[in-house]
Amino acid sequence: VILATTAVLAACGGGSDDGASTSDSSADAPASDSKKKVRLAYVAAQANSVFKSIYDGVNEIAQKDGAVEIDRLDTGFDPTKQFSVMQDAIASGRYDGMIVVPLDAVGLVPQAEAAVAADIALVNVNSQFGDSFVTVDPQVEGQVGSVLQTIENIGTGQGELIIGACKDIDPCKVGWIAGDAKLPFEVYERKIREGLVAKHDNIELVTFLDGGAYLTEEGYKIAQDLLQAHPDVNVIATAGDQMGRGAELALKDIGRLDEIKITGEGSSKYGVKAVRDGRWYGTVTYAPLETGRVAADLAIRAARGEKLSVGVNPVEEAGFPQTFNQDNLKEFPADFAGEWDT
Amino acid sequence: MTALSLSPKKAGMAALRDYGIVLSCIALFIALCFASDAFFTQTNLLNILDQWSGVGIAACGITLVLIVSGFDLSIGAIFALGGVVAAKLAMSLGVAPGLLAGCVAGLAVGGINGGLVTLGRINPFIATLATGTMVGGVSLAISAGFLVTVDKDGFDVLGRGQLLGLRYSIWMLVASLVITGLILHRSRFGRYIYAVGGNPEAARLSGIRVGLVQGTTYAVAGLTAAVAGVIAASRVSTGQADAGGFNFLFDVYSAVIVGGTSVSGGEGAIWRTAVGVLLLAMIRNGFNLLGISTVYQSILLGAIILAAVSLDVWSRARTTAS
Amino acid sequence: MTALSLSPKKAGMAALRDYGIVLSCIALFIALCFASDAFFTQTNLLNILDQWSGVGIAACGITLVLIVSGFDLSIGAIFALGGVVAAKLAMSLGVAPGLLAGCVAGLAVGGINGGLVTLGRINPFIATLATGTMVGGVSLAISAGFLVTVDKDGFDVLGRGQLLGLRYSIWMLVASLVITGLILHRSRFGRYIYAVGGNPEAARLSGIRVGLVQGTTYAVAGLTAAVAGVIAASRVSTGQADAGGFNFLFDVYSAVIVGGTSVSGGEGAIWRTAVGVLLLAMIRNGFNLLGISTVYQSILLGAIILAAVSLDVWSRARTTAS
Amino acid sequence: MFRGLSRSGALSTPREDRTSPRVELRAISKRFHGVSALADVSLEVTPGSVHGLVGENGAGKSTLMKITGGVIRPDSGDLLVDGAAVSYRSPRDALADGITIIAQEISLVPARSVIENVFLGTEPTRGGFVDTDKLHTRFLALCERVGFELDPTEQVRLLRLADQQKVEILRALARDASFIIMDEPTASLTTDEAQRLLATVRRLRDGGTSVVYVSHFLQEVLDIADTVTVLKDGQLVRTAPADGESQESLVRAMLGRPLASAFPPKRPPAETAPVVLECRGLARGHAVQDVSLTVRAGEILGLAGLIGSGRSEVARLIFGLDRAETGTVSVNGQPAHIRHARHAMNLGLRMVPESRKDQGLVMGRSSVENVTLAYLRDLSTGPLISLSRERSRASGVLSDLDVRGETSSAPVSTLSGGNQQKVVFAKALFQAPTLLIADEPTRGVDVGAKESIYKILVDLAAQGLAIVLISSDLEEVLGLAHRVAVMRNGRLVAEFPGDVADAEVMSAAFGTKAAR
Ligand SMILES: Nc1ncnc2c1ncn2[C@@H]1O[C@H](COP(=O)(O)OP(=O)(O)OP(=O)(O)O)[C@@H](O)[C@H]1O
Ligand SMILES: Nc1ncnc2c1ncn2[C@@H]1O[C@H](COP(=O)(O)OP(=O)(O)OP(=O)(O)O)[C@@H](O)[C@H]1O
Ligand SMILES: [Mg+2]
Ligand SMILES: [Mg+2]
Repeated sequence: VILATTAVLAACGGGSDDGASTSDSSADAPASDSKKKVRLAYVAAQANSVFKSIYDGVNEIAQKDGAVEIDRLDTGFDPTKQFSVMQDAIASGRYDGMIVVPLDAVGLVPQAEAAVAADIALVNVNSQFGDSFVTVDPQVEGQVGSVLQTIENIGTGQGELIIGACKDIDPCKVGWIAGDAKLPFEVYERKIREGLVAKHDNIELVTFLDGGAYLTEEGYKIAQDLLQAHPDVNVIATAGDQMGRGAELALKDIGRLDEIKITGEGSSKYGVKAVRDGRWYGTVTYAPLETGRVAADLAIRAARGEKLSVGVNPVEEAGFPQTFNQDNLKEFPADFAGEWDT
Repeated sequence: MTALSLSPKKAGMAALRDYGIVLSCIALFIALCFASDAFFTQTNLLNILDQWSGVGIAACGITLVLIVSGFDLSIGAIFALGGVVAAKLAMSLGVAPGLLAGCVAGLAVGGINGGLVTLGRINPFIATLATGTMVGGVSLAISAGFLVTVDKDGFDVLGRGQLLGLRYSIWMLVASLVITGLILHRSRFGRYIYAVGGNPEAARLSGIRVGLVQGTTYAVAGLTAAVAGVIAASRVSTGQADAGGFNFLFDVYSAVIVGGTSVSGGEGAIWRTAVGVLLLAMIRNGFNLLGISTVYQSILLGAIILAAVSLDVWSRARTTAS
Repeated sequence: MTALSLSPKKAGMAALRDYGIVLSCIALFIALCFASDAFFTQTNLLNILDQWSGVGIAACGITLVLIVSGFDLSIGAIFALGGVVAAKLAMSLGVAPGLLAGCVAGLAVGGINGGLVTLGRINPFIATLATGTMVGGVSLAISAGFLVTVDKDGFDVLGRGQLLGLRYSIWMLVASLVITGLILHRSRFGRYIYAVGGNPEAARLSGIRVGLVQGTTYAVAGLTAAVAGVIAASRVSTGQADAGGFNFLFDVYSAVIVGGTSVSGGEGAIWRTAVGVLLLAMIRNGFNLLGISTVYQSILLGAIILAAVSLDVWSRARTTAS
Repeated sequence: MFRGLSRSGALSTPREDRTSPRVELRAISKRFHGVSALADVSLEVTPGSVHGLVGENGAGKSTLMKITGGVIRPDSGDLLVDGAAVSYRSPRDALADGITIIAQEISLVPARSVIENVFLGTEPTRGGFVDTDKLHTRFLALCERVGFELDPTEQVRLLRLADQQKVEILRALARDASFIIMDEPTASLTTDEAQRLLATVRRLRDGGTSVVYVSHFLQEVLDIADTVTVLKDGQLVRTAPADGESQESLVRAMLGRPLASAFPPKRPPAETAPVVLECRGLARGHAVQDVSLTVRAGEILGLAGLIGSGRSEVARLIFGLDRAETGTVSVNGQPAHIRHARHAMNLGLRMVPESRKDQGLVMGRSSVENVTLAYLRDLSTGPLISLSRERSRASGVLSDLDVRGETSSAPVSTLSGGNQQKVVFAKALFQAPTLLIADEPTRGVDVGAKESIYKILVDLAAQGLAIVLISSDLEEVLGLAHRVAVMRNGRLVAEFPGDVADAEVMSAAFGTKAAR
């Protein structure tokens, strides 16, 4: 794995300094002459802008390569549909590689295995195939790559933001707005987040509200109720920049935007700007573009015969810290503006 | 149902019959007053109305559809369409035309639904399932990136602005309730809706244009759903292809049916829908104010709905018997 | 509906009447054979059946519920419950008892639904909406929101094992269709279902236990939904509280209704449900094989459903009218 | 006077009308599933006249009238209104020409009030809203005119069949139509109400309205009609002036044969015959108060009374459809606690309910399935039904009652009204019961079929079946019953031997004279 990873690092040339190096490296990659045509399937929910940015990353590499075609297969947010989409895509025999955003960690494992068996270069992005939420490495035998932040990374990020936001506030009352607390990964993240926070006795988690649904609209409504029930909160922490934005609206309504700190997740364009403008404390960093680039690069090279099995954390890959907040702005490139729309 | 066409004696009886769900509502209200200090505050109550204005507005339209014994699965998609169209056109044509266009889009889809169900004689479930799916695709196509952010000022007035201390959204909700209420309980068209829903054959024999009546209710439902979507989009200055959807659909129907409007048609009332919306709104608000855990939320929600409705059923039974 | 109870001449007529949806199905099949080489391959066809076995099995139960003019919104939640219970108990009690328990859990919830609707006289929409919500909470409670992974070998046989070259899931699907088909079209109970759905009062006067008949159909629906959930859990050796849900609910009802079983009760047939499932399955499969873009997918999906059903409506009209 | 007994109705003279026909039907044909319901039927209705239409069940009367009223469309033939050819797409079009129809099968909006149903589609409005005050005044005026009494605010579904039929009639009259089709309007009315309706019809005619009057009560038709048309098997037999016709001539034209004497001879049971049913002090609300009665094997007990007197309610109590507040029922000497129709049926009780549409039949299913519905246990091997056995046994019973136009696997909804009634009867007689409660068993049934049903009842009684016969047709009660019990306002007010004079029964029913 070490070797492979370095190969990737080489391949994506530290990622953040654009894709130029990427294309070079894949150009003078061993089998450069064999510019075999490659057809990739990008299997994800289309109505989601994080997944769209990932696609943009994939597309960027494909364009540079020239000999790569991509089909976007939509799965909605329906795991069963994704199951059949994958199965059918495999059966169709059209694809050399497949980049998937799994909607169901374990439910899709059979299809992941089927893809491998049909020797399709399979890369999972954003979330994993398999029941371990703590490793970046591919969990399905023979899988080419896995590009994601583990729930450990995310949960830690969420925790650090809360801790940072509460720094020298005592007691610091925190209200949490979940996206959908029924989703397994949120459940796991919560464990990690609250584990971290528990170590700081100035912090008090006063309420945990579900139903943000990753929509600004819903986040707004929940924030309204949260502020009614707990007018004395110091921090509103959210599982997504969409809800963060909703919370901001709710605070604006009652003119308390400057009293109460907001944290989000995803380093969206809006979120990053809000942090830079000082309206939010921070947001957990995502790197969807980098995710797409790395995934595409792995899939393409594997499709052209390289033997790979790589796990990559795109945020590290891009050289970003785990969170983007008031206290670490400088550690990010000046032009870092977030990659997706809320 | 309509207390209006009843003699004093009957009105008394009806009142008693309809006691149930209102009672449940009041009971819950009192319970929440004690459970949380934050509940019975002006802000909170206004918040609730604001939050549920969209569901309430669409519920008015769906009430008509259900009474005429139709069904509309496309309102979730129409909700999204309304927002996306409004946002998109607000950017190109300007705010007012944009908002208007959003509503018109919904009206149009509703009209198509009506046409398919009446002229096409296609089962409403399928017809609206199909149009819903198609509309979803259209919203995606329009919004391309699935998110349309509007930076024109004035666009968010509808969703966030106030008039006499009340949000426009709330005024719209009140307006929808009053208008559909008058239509349903006072106008000829309302009577035709009940007649067509209760016994289409009888309606036809009485010279009522059954198809026209049904079709119109679908159009109204489409309009109300779109209005709800436009308000939502305006509130966050964003049109979004995945707004609304199942959850919206579910909230709307839950509200209407919990209120006591029958799915089998011919029976129902707007005030029932209003009560239904309030009931659900209070439950959810209560959960958030009390910060009840997800697990208990679902179990409690179910239990409360059952309790509320049983009371309704029970009181109705008591009055229709003897 | 039931071709089984028709005299030869009538059977011909019925065949003609029911031509429509079958024709649509065949047309689509042929179209797909030409459109994609991958379609008409053993693997792909078996894949389709495997993918849709869950929906198909639950659809059998829902067909009964609709014919008795009921409705069940809780099957999505029951699907999840079945999986979670099966997984949880498989770990503690062992594989076989686990799987069995999963199914029993569904049967139980279905029974409760039946009780609420018949004894409690609560509108089926609300009753099952409520139980669905509560069941969702229960599944969450059981699994604490985490995945319930089963490492006992043998657990995944049901979902992945084969018999005579066919997945068990497919065998289960066939079994459900045959059994419910026999019940509905050949057994006393089936007749009672049609009678109760068509005219409860007349059924009652004929000495039929109306409530019992209705209640039983809900129990069956609960069972079938749970079986589907258990198969799904077994396929991936994991129970998940967030499985099933709206999407499952939607697929099941789409299939049944597209098949041509009326939501207003008293009409319908199992073979119709089978055709409905096949139709949806082939459409989705076709999209995936041809890699059609989302926007066009949703629009096409809607269009095809409309076309298929219109043909059905049209051919039925042609035969009933003179 | 009670229906059926010859009426001294105002002698109707056909007025010399030279005016062109108000409505003319030319060579109308209609087929259902290839089965011919009407073949080349032509008909003229002159303004200001009453046109009688008679024929066997399934003769095509309703179909012809539905075509005239725009409810269904003919396959061929022309419909001329005031000399102009029209083709109606819906009743709405017909209404526009002043043509309205009282359908044979009552179709009202159950959950709405009487007044809403009556004025449905013709509501007066003020400022866009329905003018409820004007509605009330109009309603009262209308009831005044026709002589019906109805609570305008009552929900229609809470009304008894008879009252629902009144609402139907009022709805048609409320439209001030110039051409009214009445398809068996009095099928479930008692005589005095029927009389009031007939009076109204005469008034309408004299006011220049044309009325087509479809009925199986031939005397009624002869009384009211100026012209009578006879249909048989979808074909026109003849159209002739009413005063040239007699019941006998009409019957012969309808059946193609003369009718034997209406009622078979009575064969009262032996004094020693065992008591099959005994009720003591049955009571339920106002509907039924302290009703006690006994029926012996082989006895036909007639239950007479005005509409709403509680007869059906008594039947429902005995059959376990409603729970009696007090009172006991014993069957064959054994006290029986009947809580469900199933219990009643296990004890050998059967019932022909009052309303075939609401209580009798599952309209969407075949007549065979309807007939066997309650007996599937005996027709199945294991859980599965033996279809061949079912079909043969059911067809047997159906043909005994010669259900005409019977395509035994088509939905019963496609049978003619009378044939539907026969199917209900077949359902009750499928297995020889020990007690039969027949509530309005011959409603909407043609004379020929009535004859056969009477014969069946008498034969069954002769074989030792106990029968409770509820009927608003007193002639029927007197003609068949061995004993006649009379109900008034939920109480059993009198009991007479079978040969009682109708006047006595009437006065008991009306309470004009203390009975007994
Ligand atoms: N909708 C229908 N579908 C199929 N057949 C029908 C339909 N309506 C009527 N028929 C058939 O047409 C024939 C005439 O029916 P119609 O109701 O006109 O008889 P009718 O003279 O009114 O009899 P009744 O005196 O019993 O009312 C019958 O054989 C009946 O079965
Ligand atoms: N469905 C009902 N709802 C309310 N009251 C009813 C109902 N049916 C009957 N009643 C009441 O019970 C009393 C008896 O009605 P019932 O129908 O038994 O009389 P009946 O002699 O059978 O009249 P009909 O000849 O109309 O059947 C009536 O006074 C009526 O008010
Ligand atoms: Mg008739
Ligand atoms: Mg009666």
